[in-house]
Order: sequence, then C-alpha cells, then structure tokens
Amino acid sequence: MKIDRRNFLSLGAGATAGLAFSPLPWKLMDDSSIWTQNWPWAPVPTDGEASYVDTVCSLCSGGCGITIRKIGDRVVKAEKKDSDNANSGICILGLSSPQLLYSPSRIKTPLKKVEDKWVKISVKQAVAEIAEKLKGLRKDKLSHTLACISGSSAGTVPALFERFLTAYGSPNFITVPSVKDIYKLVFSLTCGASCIPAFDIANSDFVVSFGTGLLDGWGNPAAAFKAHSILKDNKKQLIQIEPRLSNTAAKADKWLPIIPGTEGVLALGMANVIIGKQLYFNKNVLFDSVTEGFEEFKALVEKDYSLEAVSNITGIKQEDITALAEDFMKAQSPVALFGRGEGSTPGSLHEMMAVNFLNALAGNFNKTGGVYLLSEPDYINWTHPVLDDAAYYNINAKRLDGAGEGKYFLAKHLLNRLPEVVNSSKTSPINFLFVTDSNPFYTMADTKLVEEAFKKIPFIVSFSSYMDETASMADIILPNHFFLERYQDIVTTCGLKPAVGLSKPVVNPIFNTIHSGDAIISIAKALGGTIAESFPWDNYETCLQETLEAKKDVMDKELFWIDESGVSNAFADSSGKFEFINDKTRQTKPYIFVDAQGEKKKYPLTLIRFDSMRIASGYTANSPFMTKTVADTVIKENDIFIEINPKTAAEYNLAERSKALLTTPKGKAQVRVHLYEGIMPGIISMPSGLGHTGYDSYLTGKGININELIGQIEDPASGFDAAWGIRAVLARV
Amino acid sequence: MDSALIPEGVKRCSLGRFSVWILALTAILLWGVIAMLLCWFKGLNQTNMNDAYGFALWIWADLAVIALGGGAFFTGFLKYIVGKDELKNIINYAVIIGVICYTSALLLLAIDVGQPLRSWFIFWHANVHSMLTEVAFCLSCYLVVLIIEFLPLLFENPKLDKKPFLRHLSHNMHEIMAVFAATGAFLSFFHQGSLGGVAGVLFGRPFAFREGVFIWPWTFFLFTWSAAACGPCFTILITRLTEKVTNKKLVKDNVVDLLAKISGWMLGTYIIAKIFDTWYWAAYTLPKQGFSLIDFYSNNPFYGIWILVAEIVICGIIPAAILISSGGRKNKRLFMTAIILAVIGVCINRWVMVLQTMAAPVMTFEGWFMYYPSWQEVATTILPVAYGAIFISFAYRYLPIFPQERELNPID
Amino acid sequence: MSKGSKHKVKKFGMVIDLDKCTGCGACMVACMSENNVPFKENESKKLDSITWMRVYKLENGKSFPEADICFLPRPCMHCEGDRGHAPCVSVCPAIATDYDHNTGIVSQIYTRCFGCRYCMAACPYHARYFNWRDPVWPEGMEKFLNPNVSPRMRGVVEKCSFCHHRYQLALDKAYAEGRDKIEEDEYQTACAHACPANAITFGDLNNKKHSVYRLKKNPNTFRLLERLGTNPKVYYHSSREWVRRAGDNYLKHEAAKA
Amino acid sequence: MFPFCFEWVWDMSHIVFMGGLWYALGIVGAGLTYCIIKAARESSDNHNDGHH
Repeated sequence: MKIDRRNFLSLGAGATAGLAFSPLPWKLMDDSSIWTQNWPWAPVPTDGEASYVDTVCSLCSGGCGITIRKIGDRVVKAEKKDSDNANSGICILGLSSPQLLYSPSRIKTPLKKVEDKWVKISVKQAVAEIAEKLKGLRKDKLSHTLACISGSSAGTVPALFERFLTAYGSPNFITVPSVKDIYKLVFSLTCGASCIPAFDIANSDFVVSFGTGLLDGWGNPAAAFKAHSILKDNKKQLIQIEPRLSNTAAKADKWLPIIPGTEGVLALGMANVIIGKQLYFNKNVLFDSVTEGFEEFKALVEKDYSLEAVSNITGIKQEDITALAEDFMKAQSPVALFGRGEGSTPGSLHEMMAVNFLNALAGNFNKTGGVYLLSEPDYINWTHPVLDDAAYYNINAKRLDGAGEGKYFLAKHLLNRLPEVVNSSKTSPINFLFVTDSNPFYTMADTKLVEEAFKKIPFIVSFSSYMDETASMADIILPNHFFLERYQDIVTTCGLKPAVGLSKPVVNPIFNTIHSGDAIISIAKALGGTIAESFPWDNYETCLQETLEAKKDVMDKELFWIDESGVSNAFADSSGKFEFINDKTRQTKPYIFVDAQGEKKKYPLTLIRFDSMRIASGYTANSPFMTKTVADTVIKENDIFIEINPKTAAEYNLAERSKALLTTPKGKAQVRVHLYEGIMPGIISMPSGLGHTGYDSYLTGKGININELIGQIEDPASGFDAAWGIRAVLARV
Repeated sequence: MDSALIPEGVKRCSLGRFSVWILALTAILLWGVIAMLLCWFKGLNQTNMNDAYGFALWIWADLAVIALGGGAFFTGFLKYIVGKDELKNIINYAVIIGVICYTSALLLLAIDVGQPLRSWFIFWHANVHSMLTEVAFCLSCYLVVLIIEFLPLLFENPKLDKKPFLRHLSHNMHEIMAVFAATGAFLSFFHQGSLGGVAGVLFGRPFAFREGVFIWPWTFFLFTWSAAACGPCFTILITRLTEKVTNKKLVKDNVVDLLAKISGWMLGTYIIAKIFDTWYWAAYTLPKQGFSLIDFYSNNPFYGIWILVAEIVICGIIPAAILISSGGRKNKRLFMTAIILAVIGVCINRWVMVLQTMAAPVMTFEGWFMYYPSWQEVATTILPVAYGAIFISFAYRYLPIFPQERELNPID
Repeated sequence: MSKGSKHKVKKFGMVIDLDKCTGCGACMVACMSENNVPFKENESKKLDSITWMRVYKLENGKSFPEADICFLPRPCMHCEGDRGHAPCVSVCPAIATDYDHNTGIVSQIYTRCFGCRYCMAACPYHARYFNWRDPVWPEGMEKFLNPNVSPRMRGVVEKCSFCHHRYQLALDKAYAEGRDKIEEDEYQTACAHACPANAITFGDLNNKKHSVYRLKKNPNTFRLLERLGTNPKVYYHSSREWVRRAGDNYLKHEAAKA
Repeated sequence: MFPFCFEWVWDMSHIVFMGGLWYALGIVGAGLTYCIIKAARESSDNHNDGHH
C-alpha cells in the first residue's frame, strides 16, 4: 500500500485513538502521580529505633532538665523532662537544640586564621600552637597579659579556665557580667554574708516587679513561667513597673508605666509611704532588733523622697504609689523583684538596693513567698593549683579591669571596663585572650569601642561551637562540642533556687570538635611544669567524675542536685541583721540612679532595649525556627522595627512601617517604625539579639545589634555597666 | 493558498495578512505559555498568592470565563428546548465561545492546582459533598457536550465536508442536537450553580456564605441565573467585536435583539434576586454571625461600598433596564454600553465572591488582606484571551460560523 | 451495642489558658520540630510562612497607658461543625482531608492533596498552609527530621494534626504492654507538652476524667468564631473581657458571650 | 467515581451524584454512538451508491 499524506493522517489518527483506549495513558497518569508522591528531592527521614535520653540544657543559664528523643543515632527532638523537679522544663531555645546541633554555622574542625582566611588544622596542632605562644609569653614574663573571658564563673569548666590562668600566672579571668552579679552584691552588702537570692514567686501573693522580665527571659525562663502560672492559678497579684508593655507587663494584673531609670526612686518613694504610715510594724514586730541603719535610712527617704517628688520624677500618680505601697505591705507574702528585662546587664547597684529595701520592710527574707538567701553551690573542692615563681609573681599583678580595688572594690570582674582599658593604652595590655562560652564582641554595649579593643589584642583563641562574631575575630578556634555532645556540670543561680545539673552527651560529637575542658587540660599539659602539675586529671571526664563523686547518686537519678545548704548562711557575719545602711554602703555615694547618656536637647527621645523569648540575645543565637516565630513587626526582610507610641510618631511624621534614621550618641541605624500603644510617649524600644554578622544565612544581617547604638555607663557604686538605654533622635527617611 | 479550506461564498483576508495577525496573537500566547511553564516547573511561588489568598486571580478568571461562556448553554437551551429558531444564526458562535471559555477554564485550573499531575484525583477520589467536585464533573462533561456541539460545525469545513462519513455524522448530530443541548443545559445548570456554591457554602467566610435550600446556597441559583443572563451578552459582545474586526455584518439585528431582550429580562430578574439576596444576607445572615454589612466595605484601601453599587446598580439595574426596553436596544450606543456593563457586572460579581471573600478578615484580630497578582498570574490569565482570539480567527476563516454572512455580505 | 458503648468515641481537644500564655513561641517551635515543618532564610513574609501553630498578638485597641495585649496560640481548631461537617473537610474535592469520628481529629493526607486550596479558602482561622515551594533543609539539618511525620512536597496543603502520630505511638505502646486504653498524659500534642507555662491542656473532651473536660466548662472559656457554627475543639480561657470579646464577632451594641 | 474505589460508599449522596453523572454521560455517549453508527452506515451506503 502506498503511503500518501491521506492515509498517513488516518494512520496517525488511528494510532492516537488506539493509544487513548489502551491502558497506557492511564498507567502513565498513575505513575506520574506516584512520582509526585515520592519526589527524589524531598527528604525521607531515615527510620530507626526510638530512644529517650535525659540531659541538662545549657543554652542559657537556666539549666533545665530536658529529654532528647533519638531515632537511631540522630537527635530529632528536645522535650521537657517529665518530672516534678522545679528545674525540669524547656523553652523555645531548648526546643531548638536539634536545629542548633545540626546547624550549618557549627564550626566543624579547629581553625587557624592565615592571612585573614580560615585554614583547617587538627586539634593537636591547635593545642601545640597555643602552647607555643603561651610559652613565649611566659618567657617574656608577660604571663599576666593572658586574659580569659568566660560566659560563666560557676561550674568545673570555668573553674578549669580560672585554674589555668592562676597556674599560668594571670589574675585576668573575667566573666560576662549579668544581673546575678548585682544580686550577689546587693545581698552581701546588706545581709552580711555572700549569698544569692531565690525569689519565691510561685508562693508569693503579691509580686512587684521593677522591670524584671519575668516572662521575657529572666532567670530560668521555664521555671519563671511555671511560677507565674502558679501565681495565676492561685489568683495572686503581679504588678509590673516599666515604660513598655512587655509580655510580662501584659500578663500582669497591673502595669504601671514609669519613666525609665527612675525605678529606684519609686522604690524609695514607696519606702517613704511605708515608713510614714508605719506599715512595716504590722509585719515585723521586732523591727529594730532585726535591722541596722534604719533610722538613717528613714531620715533619707523622708527628706528626699516625698510622694510629690517621687511622683514628678517617675511619672506615676501619687495615689498609685500610695496604693502600691499599701497593697504591698497588706499582702501576706509580698516580694519585690529587680533587675531589668532578662537580666543580661547588671544595672545600677543603688536602684537594686532601693527595691530590695522593700523586701526588707516587708520582712520577707527566708520566708515562703519571699526571698530566700542562699549560698552558692560549692562543690568544687580541688587542691590549689601549683604555682611556680613566675606564676606566683604575676598572679598578684593588678587586674586589668581594676575589679576588687579602689572605687571598684565591690566588683569581682568588670568585663565592661576592658575595652576602655585596652583602647586607652598604646599597646594592648592583653597579649593573649581566651574566649569561652561567650560572644562578648556581640553582647557588649558600644560595639565600635569593643571592636577597636578586640582588633588591638594580638592573639585571640575562641572556644566557640559557632562561627559567631567573636570567633570570627579569633586567630585560632578550638570549637567546643555542642551541649548534646558533652558532659558538663551546669550551675543555675539566677534568682530562683540554685541547682547543679549534669549535662550528658546524647550523641557522639558529629564534627571534629573538642570539649573546652579537655582543650584547656591539653594546653596545660603541653605547657608542662607546674602548669601541667596543676591539672592532674587525664581528661575532663575524670575531672568531672572526681568533682561530683559525692553527689553522683542524686545526679544520676534526677540529673539535679539542689543546694539549699545556704539558707542559714545569711546574716551570719557582722551584725546578724539586715543593714539598710552600713559602713560599706556609705562608701558608695548613696542613691545616684544612672541616667541615660546623651544630651536631651539634641536627642529628645530615649531608646531602650527589650528582650524577647523569641530572640536569643546572649551567647547562643537564634535557631532558624526561633527566627521564624519573630513577628513581622519586629523584623521584615532584613529591616528591624523600633516601637514607638503613635503620638510620638506623629510628632516625627512617621507612620506604621515608615523608614527612619535612628541616631544616638553612639551610632546611627536605619530602622522601620512600628506604632505601639504599649510604649510610653517619648520612648522608643528595640529588640536585643538581632543584627548578627556571624552565624548563617538564616540569621546574618537580620536587623541591627542594639549594642551598636547603646554605650556603657559605669555604675558609680559598683563599676558594672548600668546603662538601661540611651538618648536618641529619629528622622524620617 | 488556503482557498480550498475557506467556506464557499464568503470572502476572507489574504493568507499573509492572516498570518501576521496570528503571529501577533501567538506572541502574546507565548508570553502566557512561558509563565505557565514557570508555574509548573518552579511551583506556585511564582504567583503572589499566599496563605490568605488560596484562591486569587485564576479562580476569578475561571469563574468569570465560565459565566461568560454561559452563552453557549443558554442560547442552546433557548434554541433547542424553548424553540427560538432565529437563534440558529448565532448558536454556532455561542458554542465556539463556549468551547474557548471552558477549555481556558480547565487550563487555568491545571496551572492553579499545586499538583497538576494529581489533578485527576478529583475524579478518582471524588468527594461528592464538595461543590468543587460537582464543578469538576459537570464542567468536564459539559465540555464534552460543547465539543460535540462544535464538531458538526467543524465538519462543515469545505475540506472535511467532502468526507461522506463526516458529512453524515455532522448531519446526524444536527438532528439530535436537542438531546445534547438538553444534557448540556442540565450539566450547565449544575456546574454554574456549583461555582456559586463554591463560595456560598463557605460557612467560615461570612462574606461569601449564604443560606439556601437543601444543599444549595442561594448563590447556587444566582450564579446559574447570572451566567444565563450575562453569557449571551458576552456572545453578543464578541459577535459585535468580530463584526468590527472583520468589518462585516455577520448576524442580523433581529437575532441579536431577541437574544439581548431575553438577556435583559434574565438580568433584570437576576438583579432583583441579587438585591433580595444581599438584603437578606445583610439583614439576617450577617447579624447572626456578629457582622454588619459595612464591616465588609470599610477599613481597607480598596473594597468600599462602591463595589456593591457598581455590581448591582451600574452593572446590573442599568443594563437590565436598557436591554429590556426596546428603545434602549435600538440605540446602538446605549445597547453596547448595556452589553458591556452586563459583562463587567458578572465579572465584578465573580471577583467579589472570590477575592473579597479572601480579603475580608473573619477573626477580629486580623486585618484585611490585600493582594495584587504577579506578572506570571497576569500572563497566564491573558493566555486564554490570546488563545481564544486565535481559535476564533481560525474558526471564522475556515468554518461557516455565521449562516447569515453570505446573505449579508454578497460577493459581487 | 453494649459492647460498643464501652469504647466511647473520643473527642480530642484543647483548652488554652490565655492568662498563662506568655507568647514565648515555644509551642510554635515544638510543633515545627515535631512535625518537620520547613523553614526558609526569610520567614518575615508571614503569609508564606508555615506555622501550624501560630501565636497571634491581640491588642485591645486602647491608647497608652490603657493599652493591653494578649497572646493567642492558634493551632488547627479541628472543627466538628455539625456532626463532623468541618468547614474544610466538606469542601475538599478529593477527600484529602477527613474528620475522624472516633477521635475528632481533622486529618490531612499530603499524598492525596492535589493543591486546589479550597480548604484554605474555607478555613476562617487561617490554620491551613500551602507549600508554595519545595521544602529545603540545609545540608546536615535533615538529620533532625522526625520519621513519624512525612515531610511534605510542594503544592500541597498542610496543617496541625493534633500530633496524630503521637496518638498512634501511644496506642502502639499501650498495645505492646497489653493495655487497650491510654492515659491522659500518654497522648499529648507537642505544643501542649512543650508549653513552659502549662497554658495548653490537651485531652479527650468527652472524658470526665480529663482536665479539659472540667476546664472547658469555666465561664470565662470561649472558642474562636463560635457564631459561625464551626464548632471548634480548641477552647480558650481568659479572665479579661476584651480578650473574650475578641474571640468572636459582635455587633456594636451586642454583649459578648458571658 | 467507581464502586471499586475504596472511598466508595453506598449512601444517598453517592447514588444521587454519581447517578446523575452516569445518567448524563450515558445520554451523551448513547447519542454520540448512535450518530457515529448511523453515519458509518449511511456513508458506506452512499459509497456503494456512488459506485453504482
């Protein structure tokens, strides 16, 4: 048959019809849909046996008991540990730990900076290089120019670092300060003994918080939340005093907006009301027998803190102050909380003391629903490090930060003074810096100043697990294991009952990282001599085992060991009474509350920071999941929003979402505006924890680090950074 | 060159000119095709739809073209069932427009779904309680009917007509066309209605939700009715447009007048029903749910009460009045205005039932959601227009669509 | 029937105490972590950000200093509607979402869904999310994926499942231990279990022994958009009148539900 | 769609919906088949006629 165009067409049509009636199209249709259900690029989680491992979270200072769900050797989920223990809980950060464990910004191997580029090195090599440098420094009798910035002062790892510095011959072990330092100071000054407070919020019936971010990350967030919920269950009162309607203020029964920086004035004003109405007598029949310096204190508040004056200064109505003072004293077990926000800056000593006088007037020390005064867990009983002459000589050198001497006699560490000290000398007084468990370049106020100082320091070793801002500036990074990969004792002393928990490895280290404890022991051993002698342990694990031997049983069972031995410790020294005013406090010029930096005329607005549970602002940075929860009125694309009262915004011709230039005496930043009725006119607020330059693409470049805009203000009483904000001005762009 | 394909006794432009015209349309078509491929291969992130706008421009376009394509079923219904025989002079074109509209709708749906390769699940795993299932079934069945109605016309192409089988088939299908038309009308009634039901059953969306009878909300009937009213207007509009482009009179005025008059009455009655529906909704349905009418027409930058006025008064009452009055129909300018308004009116109705439904907040702590389409959405929505124009161009050139063309445009 | 009545049908639901909810977002992360919810570099476009559990911030609309805010976590409401006639279930053309009359859980079958998004149009709570793109886990992060929940492909709708797989796991465990019933605390959603403030209580609304049974009866308890007839199984509790009023729509002069 | 799909249930709504569907499809199918068969017969008749 001849194939012409005609029957070719018919053939084609026939074939098409034939195919259409064959099973082929149906089969293809079915197969293609099955293909879409199993797309090769969609991951299929590998299955395996499920197991649950308990450990203690150390992503913040809270130290919660958590349970890790594992599938095979993978960590898939972090959950709260089901237990009655007060420290069992989890927050948004702890829940992120699987993401943080597998984060792309983890440092996967020790690194060395060569001509501004990172080169992978082995752990051995890194330790050897560090030891070599340190040997040289020691030879030059410059051992005291080694400094260490540690995120914490408690527990075996910081203790090993401090021990290393001592053995090596340097007094310059510096911890990152927080409100815990001021707590310790307040109570050791007034209660005659070194003790730390545990606010018994859950059992109180009237909580007055002077800006404490009870529900914004203060203390151990999970425990604080639990305590608050119990407060709610018992229908007890929470009063929040701060200029911004924070999440804590929103949950409070009453929110009293106050002009920032005047919280101490309010407290003394309340004290005046209480004393004037003799309300304290109801509480403490034998008031005089348990306090010292009361008359002097009484004279002071009566003179300078009249209701009228306080009302003018704080912006709170006189009747509100009176009512608050009366309600506070009427309550069965009232408690006054202090320390701003999540407590990442210590704040003004006098302000904290002023608030604590209310606790004294209510006589709630060591009472249910009041403030327990406890001693810090003390379980590290190592023998003294062995010092050779070189070490012995230099260990007594003056501390670089000046802490413990002269006008800084009250403080133990003053990290905030370091940038200034470094910048003001011609060559850096620090030749070698260890940075462990902290990210000071990011978390310290006045970034420019800090940057200058860090750049001046000749050699920095970072022990960070992440490529954070400080690690980026280091010369060698010896990355620590992530907490799910390591043993560590976690000491919790943050305003709630102190506890020691044991963090246990849940998975084998997934990268070529080294436990910081092992790292410092290895460095010590590499240095040899008395330094090596001071570290008799084979490795960190044996060191930890030895240290915790006595408490092993408790910790194995519950992961925690609560230290309540210190209850009786308070008022042990000196008068045995609460001292409103004593010789030591007289030395600190009384009751100067720290004002914001900047000229009011040039900078008519005040910028304050706010802390949010959804944005980690400390050493640990946000996981992608956490950033996902951040509202689009806080971050949009990469723009950060400041909160401003609509009235103030109108004065500056700013509308919702409009762009503005924010200028403070410390810096400038382009921001966007979010109108918020929950903020006092004239005040603008910005979240902390954003504007990272380190880490990964899920976080880098989002927003602005508020520390770039805020400076430090040295508290005249303590030397700590007491800045709570800065004056600022906005301009429409 | 292609004269063998051109029906006898009519004049068509040169092949060259025709090619240029087709090429121009193809360029637009290609733009749409590119956007379509982007959506298929990269996913729907190519659109500006979001979790508040699961339904957006495409669903509106679907609803609108199906309403406008309603001219096919209603004209068929009038001709074959009611017996308005004059309409045979326009029914072919109505069917062609219908085919275009319905194929376009299916194409848009195929782009719109997130998993096009699974779209047959709607048939296989049908949920008979879903209005969308009803739409899918009736719509595809009706498209088959439309194609059956179109086939005889296709076979009248001079070249195809030479094949005896096709000629007979065409003849036979003509003979029982009433059966097909009746089935088509039945199916159309349901899918037009179901499209109304798609919005009307959303009891979580007070803006769209309507009470009704049995399983059908009032929108079910309103959609069918408005499609029957405005579909023919669209047929008339396209006819007039074709006449303008070809520069020929193709359908006699009395035919158009008859269709327009029926449309006018349909529109008039529809708009009364719509007003009643709106009133009942505002006065009874909404307050029960805690809303008042103005909630849906305030506090946002776009949807004001104007849109209700535009839909009901300007694009409803006014065109209905014009089309009902013989004077109005006689006045060419008024007549065309009414036809265009009616078409716009039904488009607005479909727009608000889809887009405003998505825009209006339901939870008290949410605000209005505003949306504008991405270029990919616009391009894919214009794609059917280009495709339709190409289809019509070919159909007009090679098929005897207009029985009155030879009479009205004698070749000397 | 006597045998059948022993196995009373369950109706899982939640009571969320808004007085306790601090808006910390732990529930959101717990949910994302449990359910393999994807994440992108930019999640600030909230209408393209999958959050099965989303915490809304409510404002009372008053000026400083009377301003007040309240956080409201919003999972899927698992609406019962009228005998299982949930807004979304009835509209799904392909039965990709279903109301389980034995548990009251509204399920979503990702491999069945073909992405028409009609359910999203139907849901007044915006609890349904569409996968506008292929989910991508950066290298290494796919390791934390939970094998009990399949990751979704692009083009399908997803939503909160009340962690239905955790119910299955609890049932499996009970079966292995020779029990035919599970205790209240054996099946808890990821969000309820994670909530550091214990604001979320989860359980069987039909079971008198479960806390939710008692809590839902509190006069200060309300549900979102009850007036629409969605009959949700998530209850909220607030001592603040304006919050309770924000839960539903009311005409200007109408009093809110007691 | 078909009784052998596992979701199929013999309840009223299925019977009404699918009944209506198959009824309509049946009419259309039967009509079309009738036309085709008739046309095929006629065209073969014509063909033969043409030859004679």
